[in-house]
Amino acid sequence: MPDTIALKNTDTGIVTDKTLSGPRGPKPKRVISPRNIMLYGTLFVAAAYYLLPLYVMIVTSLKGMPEIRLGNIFSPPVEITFEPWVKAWATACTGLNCDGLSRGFWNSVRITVPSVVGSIAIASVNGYALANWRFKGSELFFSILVIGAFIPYQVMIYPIVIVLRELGIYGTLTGLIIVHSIFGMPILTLLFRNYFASLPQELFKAARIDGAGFWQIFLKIMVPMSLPIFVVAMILQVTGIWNDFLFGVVFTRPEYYPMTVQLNNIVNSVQGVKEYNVNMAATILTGLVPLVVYFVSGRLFVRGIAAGAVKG
Amino acid sequence: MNSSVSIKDLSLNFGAVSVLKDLNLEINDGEFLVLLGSSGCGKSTLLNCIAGLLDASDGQIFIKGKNVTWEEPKDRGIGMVFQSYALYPQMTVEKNLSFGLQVAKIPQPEIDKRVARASEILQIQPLLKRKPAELSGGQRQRVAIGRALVRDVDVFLFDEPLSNLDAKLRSELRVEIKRLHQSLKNTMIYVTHDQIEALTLADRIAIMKSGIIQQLADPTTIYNRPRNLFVAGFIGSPSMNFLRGEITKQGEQTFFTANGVNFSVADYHTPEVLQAGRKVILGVRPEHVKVNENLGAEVHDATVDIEEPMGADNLLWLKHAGHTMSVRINGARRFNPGSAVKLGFDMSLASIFDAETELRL
Amino acid sequence: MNSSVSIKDLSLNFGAVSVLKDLNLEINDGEFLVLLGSSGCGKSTLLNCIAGLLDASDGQIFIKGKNVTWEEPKDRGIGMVFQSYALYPQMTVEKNLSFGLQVAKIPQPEIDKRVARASEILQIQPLLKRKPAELSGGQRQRVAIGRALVRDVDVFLFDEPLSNLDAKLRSELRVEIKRLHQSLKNTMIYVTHDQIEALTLADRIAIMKSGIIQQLADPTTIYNRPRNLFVAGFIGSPSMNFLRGEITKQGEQTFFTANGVNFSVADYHTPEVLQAGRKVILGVRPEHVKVNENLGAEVHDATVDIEEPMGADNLLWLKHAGHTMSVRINGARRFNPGSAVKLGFDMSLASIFDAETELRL
Amino acid sequence: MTGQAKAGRPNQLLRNLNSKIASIPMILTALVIFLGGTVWTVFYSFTNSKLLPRLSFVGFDQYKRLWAAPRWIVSIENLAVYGVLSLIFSLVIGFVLAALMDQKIRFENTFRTIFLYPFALSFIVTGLVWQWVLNPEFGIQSVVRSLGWTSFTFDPLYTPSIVIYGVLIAALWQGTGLVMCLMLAGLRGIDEDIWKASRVDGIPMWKTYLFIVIPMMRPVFITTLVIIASGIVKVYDLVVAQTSGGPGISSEVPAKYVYDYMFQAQNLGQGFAASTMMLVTVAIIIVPWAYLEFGGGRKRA
Amino acid sequence: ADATDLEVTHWWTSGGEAAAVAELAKAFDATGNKWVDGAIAGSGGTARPIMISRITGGDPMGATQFNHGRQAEELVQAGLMRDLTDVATAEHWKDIIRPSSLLDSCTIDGKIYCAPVNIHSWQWLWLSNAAFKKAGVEVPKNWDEFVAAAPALEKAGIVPLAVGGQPWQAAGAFDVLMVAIAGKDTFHKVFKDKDAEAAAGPEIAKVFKAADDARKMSKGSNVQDWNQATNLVITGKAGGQIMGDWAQGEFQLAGQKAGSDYTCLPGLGVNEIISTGGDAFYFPLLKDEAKSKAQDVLAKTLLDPKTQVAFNLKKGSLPVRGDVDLAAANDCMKKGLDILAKGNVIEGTDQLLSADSQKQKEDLFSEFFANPSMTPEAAQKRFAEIIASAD
Ligand SMILES: Nc1ncnc2c1ncn2[C@@H]1O[C@H](COP(=O)(O)OP(=O)(O)OP(=O)(O)O)[C@@H](O)[C@H]1O
Ligand SMILES: Nc1ncnc2c1ncn2[C@@H]1O[C@H](COP(=O)(O)OP(=O)(O)OP(=O)(O)O)[C@@H](O)[C@H]1O
Ligand SMILES: [Mg+2]
Ligand SMILES: [Mg+2]
Repeated sequence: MPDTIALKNTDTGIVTDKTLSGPRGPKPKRVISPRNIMLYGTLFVAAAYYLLPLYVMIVTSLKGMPEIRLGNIFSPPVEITFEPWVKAWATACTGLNCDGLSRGFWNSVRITVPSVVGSIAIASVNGYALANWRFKGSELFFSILVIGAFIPYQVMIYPIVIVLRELGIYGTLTGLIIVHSIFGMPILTLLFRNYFASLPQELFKAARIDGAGFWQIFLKIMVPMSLPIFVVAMILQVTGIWNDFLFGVVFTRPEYYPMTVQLNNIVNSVQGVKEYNVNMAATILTGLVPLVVYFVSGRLFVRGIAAGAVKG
Repeated sequence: MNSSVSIKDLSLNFGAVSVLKDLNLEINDGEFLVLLGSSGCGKSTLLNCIAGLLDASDGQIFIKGKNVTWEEPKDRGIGMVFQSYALYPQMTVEKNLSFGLQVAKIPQPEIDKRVARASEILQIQPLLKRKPAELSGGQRQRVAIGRALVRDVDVFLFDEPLSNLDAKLRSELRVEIKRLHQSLKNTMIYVTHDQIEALTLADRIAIMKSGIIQQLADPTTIYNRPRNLFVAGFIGSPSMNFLRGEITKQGEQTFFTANGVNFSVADYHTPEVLQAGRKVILGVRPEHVKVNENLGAEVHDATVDIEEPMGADNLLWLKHAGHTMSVRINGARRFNPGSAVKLGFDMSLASIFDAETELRL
Repeated sequence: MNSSVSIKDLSLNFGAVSVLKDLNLEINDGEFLVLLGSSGCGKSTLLNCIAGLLDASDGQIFIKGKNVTWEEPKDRGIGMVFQSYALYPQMTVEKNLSFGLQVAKIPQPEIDKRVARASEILQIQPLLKRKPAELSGGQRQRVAIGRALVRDVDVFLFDEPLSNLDAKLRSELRVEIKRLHQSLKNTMIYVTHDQIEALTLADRIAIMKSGIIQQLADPTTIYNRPRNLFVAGFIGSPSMNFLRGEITKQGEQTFFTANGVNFSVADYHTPEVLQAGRKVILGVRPEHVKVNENLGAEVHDATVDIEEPMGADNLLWLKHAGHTMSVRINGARRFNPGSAVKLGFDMSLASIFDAETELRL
Repeated sequence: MTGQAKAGRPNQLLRNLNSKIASIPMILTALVIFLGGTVWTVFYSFTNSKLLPRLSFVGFDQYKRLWAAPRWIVSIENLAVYGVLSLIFSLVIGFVLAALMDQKIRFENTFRTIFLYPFALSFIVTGLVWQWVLNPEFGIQSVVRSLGWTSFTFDPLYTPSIVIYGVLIAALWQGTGLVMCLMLAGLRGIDEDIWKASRVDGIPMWKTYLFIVIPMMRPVFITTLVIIASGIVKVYDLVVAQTSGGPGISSEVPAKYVYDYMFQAQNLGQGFAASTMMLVTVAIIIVPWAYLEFGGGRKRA
Repeated sequence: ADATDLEVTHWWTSGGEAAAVAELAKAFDATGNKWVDGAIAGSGGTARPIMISRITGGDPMGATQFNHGRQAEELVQAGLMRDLTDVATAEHWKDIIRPSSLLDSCTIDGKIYCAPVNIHSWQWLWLSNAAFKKAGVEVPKNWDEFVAAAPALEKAGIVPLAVGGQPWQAAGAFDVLMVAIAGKDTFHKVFKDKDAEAAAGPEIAKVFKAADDARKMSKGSNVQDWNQATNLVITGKAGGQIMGDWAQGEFQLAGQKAGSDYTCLPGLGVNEIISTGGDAFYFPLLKDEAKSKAQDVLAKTLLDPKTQVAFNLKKGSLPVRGDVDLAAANDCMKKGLDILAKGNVIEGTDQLLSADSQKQKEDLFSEFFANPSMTPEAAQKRFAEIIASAD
């Protein structure tokens, strides 16, 4: 083991006899510097803007109607009540059905899970084919797809109604899953294509030399390497599909109506005065699933975005 | 020797860009062929064509006498090692080695045997259970070689396998690859832009420029008898010194004259081709210039511009008759910048090129 | 000479990890100091501390006698050149050079003068209107140097400026940097992990390992008198050959004995410190092993394992008494693998290290 | 020899077959839905289809009527105002937040989550929430008034001239988090050395951002622009939930016009004509961009 | 009979409406079948596209509500709807449905395609007695008095006229003003004969003048839904509201009594004429035999006297058959029944105009009501243009 003390004396030259005066060590940092005040000041103001509506929702959902009518929306509840939550979840009425959001919740799950899985499966395979197995015209189809991302959904409703009718799957869950897959395809395919293109090409070449085919390379090599982008896709689709109202209501029958439709019904079925507290509770309940997904995997989201969206 | 890989009139275009042009190459069985060239000259492209990872625009490729031009990579009997290692990151080393064999549905005992053999040869047995992320660069590259090894193929393709390693590891693995070739005796095609690798590893070197092979020969020939100016300048570090001038005759004697200074070319290995009046370029390697010692008959004056001690060697940059000239001398001999020295040239080891065709005379 | 940069008891921690430990360093005015060490040893960290880009955890930094420990980078009188060039990609070369000056509100005529001077020195006048993307790697690095140049500072800091270039360009730019130093005579601190760069450029080399300077000396000393085993192994390519053994006395004569073979150490430069029984490591550089020629008194038998011809030199890997030994000989001398040869050692240039402290004896 | 090689050349259609098979969903979607649907829409915009599509052509009548309709003009104006402002503000706010987040701050994760969570909510929810917050009777206005400033007026949703800004506030609340994420990813991708170089050069932080970093983030800005722009053209749910296009028609947007005329007014032809105009707008925006990014990009590389 | 599930879609989700639907469901369930409720909230504008998509998409419901009139015309022409002529004949709908124009609206090419369930009239002004008391003025007896009382109301901090933000409310209010002020003939000229000249004429100019008054009086309503606007009247925050008789359900639900708590003025107290729009049920063509049978049962049930009474009492609308006993009806309903009996009826605009023209009209009036800078003259000009191109 080299001897540090010896090193200092023999090798680093003679330390001149300057006294160790003046600044030494780390530059002292004031916690309350103008820079920090600006920085955190701005951040806190921004955070307040983003949190305000959430605060309003939560506070209001915990108040009783009389309190809402009297006080302002920002004042905290004097008397906390969970009645609105119970009502929103279980007893709010739409027409003759008085089971609140609960029915819609399971429908949403039944719609979201297969749609997310289906759309991600299709888009990831597409992205993979576009990044690694280009064929004549593949870029053209892709361009059409990307431009398709700009087309307002309303424009496409009618043609899709016709297509689904011709396929005989209008009003079925399958039909809705297909619709979600179609509209998720442009942006997801773009993400996956960029991500797979950013993976080292040599890996793909190595696998081909090893004799792996299209699907083997995809399933055994590419997919296991792509957690971040799958997380991004998952988050985007879960939020997108869970929050969807238009397709859920246009392309299914009432027994499959998702939670958002129930939410719309509760919010828009005004019985006398608007029951703001119930509406807020219903709103929070509806947004809960995507919110939880965000809180749980937000960090991966940023990483995945960096990997899939920014590298062009 | 019969040819192991044979490439006939191979062309490859990316859209309008022609990367390889009517390339012909015969590689003997068991030969270690190095493709050497600067970045972007088409080395990887050629290798990928041989591997079947790129479709040739025209021409044919034969491996072991079989036309494989349209075969899938896996059916060509080749193994390939990449610069970036290209190990499957989520698989253990063992799985990396056996993946291709499992895909090919080779029975497990056979797979185990091959993996065991490869890992023994490459001494990676202790690493088998690790994942690539847990390996050092050198270990990764060893695993990558192992992956080619287990495929039990006739031809190994290496695409700059050592470029990502630091100098020390690079020289170590270079020796190992050489040793591997000596024991396996497979055909190996090795792409690099590092001339040291090329010179030390190759049986023959193919020097490429813009998709065309400039010279194909063994390392000694390439170093000592470069076919043209490009090859001469490309090989050797520091580069060969080039002096632009012409051949003159003074009485019986033939000289190379540049900037009014005469150099006798009597010792040149083919003095007969040097007609007077011909514009030529004289090339002398730094180690063939003598300083103050063993000067020979002809002596020139020069001053030291810069000295670059490199340990075992010492590199001098001399100013001499308007040129800058690099000279390699023993590391123990030191000169101060600005000091005056005497120069001698070993003309028997020099090269003279036609100034126009740039071909060696 | 008075010191230009002086570092006192510098420590730096990243959280719990201590990267630099009580480091002291005096750099003389006009000196070219190279910080050499393997990846992750703290070279860049040290350079960033000097530049003021990292806050020291403890200790002081003086530049030109002024305590700059708490100064902003721009006020330290330093210019810095980065491995990745760090050119501002959207600005022309000219703008890259002048932007910092404009921000500092230096009058335009002065800016023009400085830019003109820097671009003349670096010969980048024709590039002034281009953007970095339109430049080659070497040109980019030249612009990056220019950006430091225009700042008209006392101390230049280089962080592996040539690592991203290919071998040929690297050796060209190396010479240019050397020339630049010779003409400017500024203090330069240069980080690299390439020993050739260190040996050729440095007035003094500081070899670092894990944040501690192992040896600080001129290149010749470092090469010939490495202070410890680490330095000895780190410098030189291929590495110094190490043999582990002990000192024995047979009558009057002192030997180094390894695997039962005796080597006479009578020629060692300080034979008096070699007490019998001491466990030591003998280090011999490849070029100090003689093969078949100039063998000296003591002759050993060996066989050629591998030959690596490198043009000017030829590298042999020999098997000798259970060791593998690398030997560098003239490129013209060739051996076939397997052939038997005779070896001699030049013990006067060898190094002997204590096996325990690993310090040179 | 060459002939033999040609003979051995396998059928080009079968090459890469798996890839083609795997791309069938994409090809079908691109061709049948996006391309087919578009062509179909444009085609029927020249008919006077009412509740059901029918082939009775009326030339450009639908377009004439469209451009004579005050509501359509208002929609276009709104989209322009909303689009330009939301592009500018999203980019500015997103970038500023990202730049702040990039200062090695404490609680980065918390702040990021706070800025990003609205993105998890649907436009319907966003619209409702902001409708409440901006409601003059019990929202911000009433709160400020109750604090003593009785003349304070802030009721964008009930003032036709500024209602679109009320929508904008909600849209920014929902979308800037994502922009911030994209920008943050872009900032993190900037070479550390650039920052060091600019510090050594003594360039102040804001100048470094403005003159060096932002120009370097071109690809990120383009990605972001595409994402924001595609959202802008489609804006519908938010308006429906927040204002229903009101007061009057002052916050109408084209997508809502399309929907309302196709389904409520049962005038498919009119809806299709409006759709077609939207598609044309999209094309005008996107085609030059795509050309610059992809067409020009090949040559650049 | 076997129990058959029949899905019925409608947009009756407000309190009174939902209670009324429950009556229909109860009656249908009593026949041994099952009413599967498919309520879609958010008025016809939201619900209708969904219903139409499902019918055209090949996944039709068992029955669906439309406003009777021309909304389903094309669906019928496309052969997607079920012909109810047999049921109608068996049940003698021709004889019992009153006014007969209701059944005419269901008749296309001589076949009957829908079952009307109620009569809704638009022409009502609902006034809050409490609000006027607070303002210290008499409860007005007609529109002019109401306009005159507006300043007093405003002074008391009461919005004189509640108008919700939904476009159809503004358009409907205008139609009401037109009947009241310009009279039945002008109304017919404009909407039935699509006489653009009349629409641009002085009679209609008077109507626009009145609409301008209404606009001024409605400032500060700041509500979206019609029943929120009604609620303003119920709670005395607004003086009055022009709204159809369905508003009655809200008053009832709030426990208010006609006459003492609120006052209703049919025809705005000026011109006692009411329109006879309303709701009807349509039955998409189904492949399933059992369901088709259940459709017939439902159609029959809807017009059953008992159902009619129960339903319309809750809904606040008038029954479509003249032969039922509405002893339980309140003051306002009785006023309506009176007018109906006198035959002072007109057709609703839904029956006269296409949805397209209606929508254009809605766009115009919602803009007019929201935008004070739009002059009545300019609005009338655009109104005339719409009428000129209307179908
Ligand atoms: N997919 C491609 N499309 C278009 N041009 C390409 C493509 N791949 C390579 N090229 C071009 O072909 C030429 C040869 O590339 P190649 O990769 O074979 O060079 P190389 O000799 O391997 O260089 P390096 O030493 O940098 O690896 C280059 O000029 C490159 O720009
Ligand atoms: N920001 C940081 N946070 C934590 N550890 C760091 C940070 N930067 C560097 N390190 C650690 O400090 C040590 C020294 O890093 P440094 O960059 O100085 O090495 P180096 O000698 O320049 O290596 P290289 O040759 O690879 O550039 C490394 O072990 C590295 O992991
Ligand atoms: Mg290559
Ligand atoms: Mg470093």
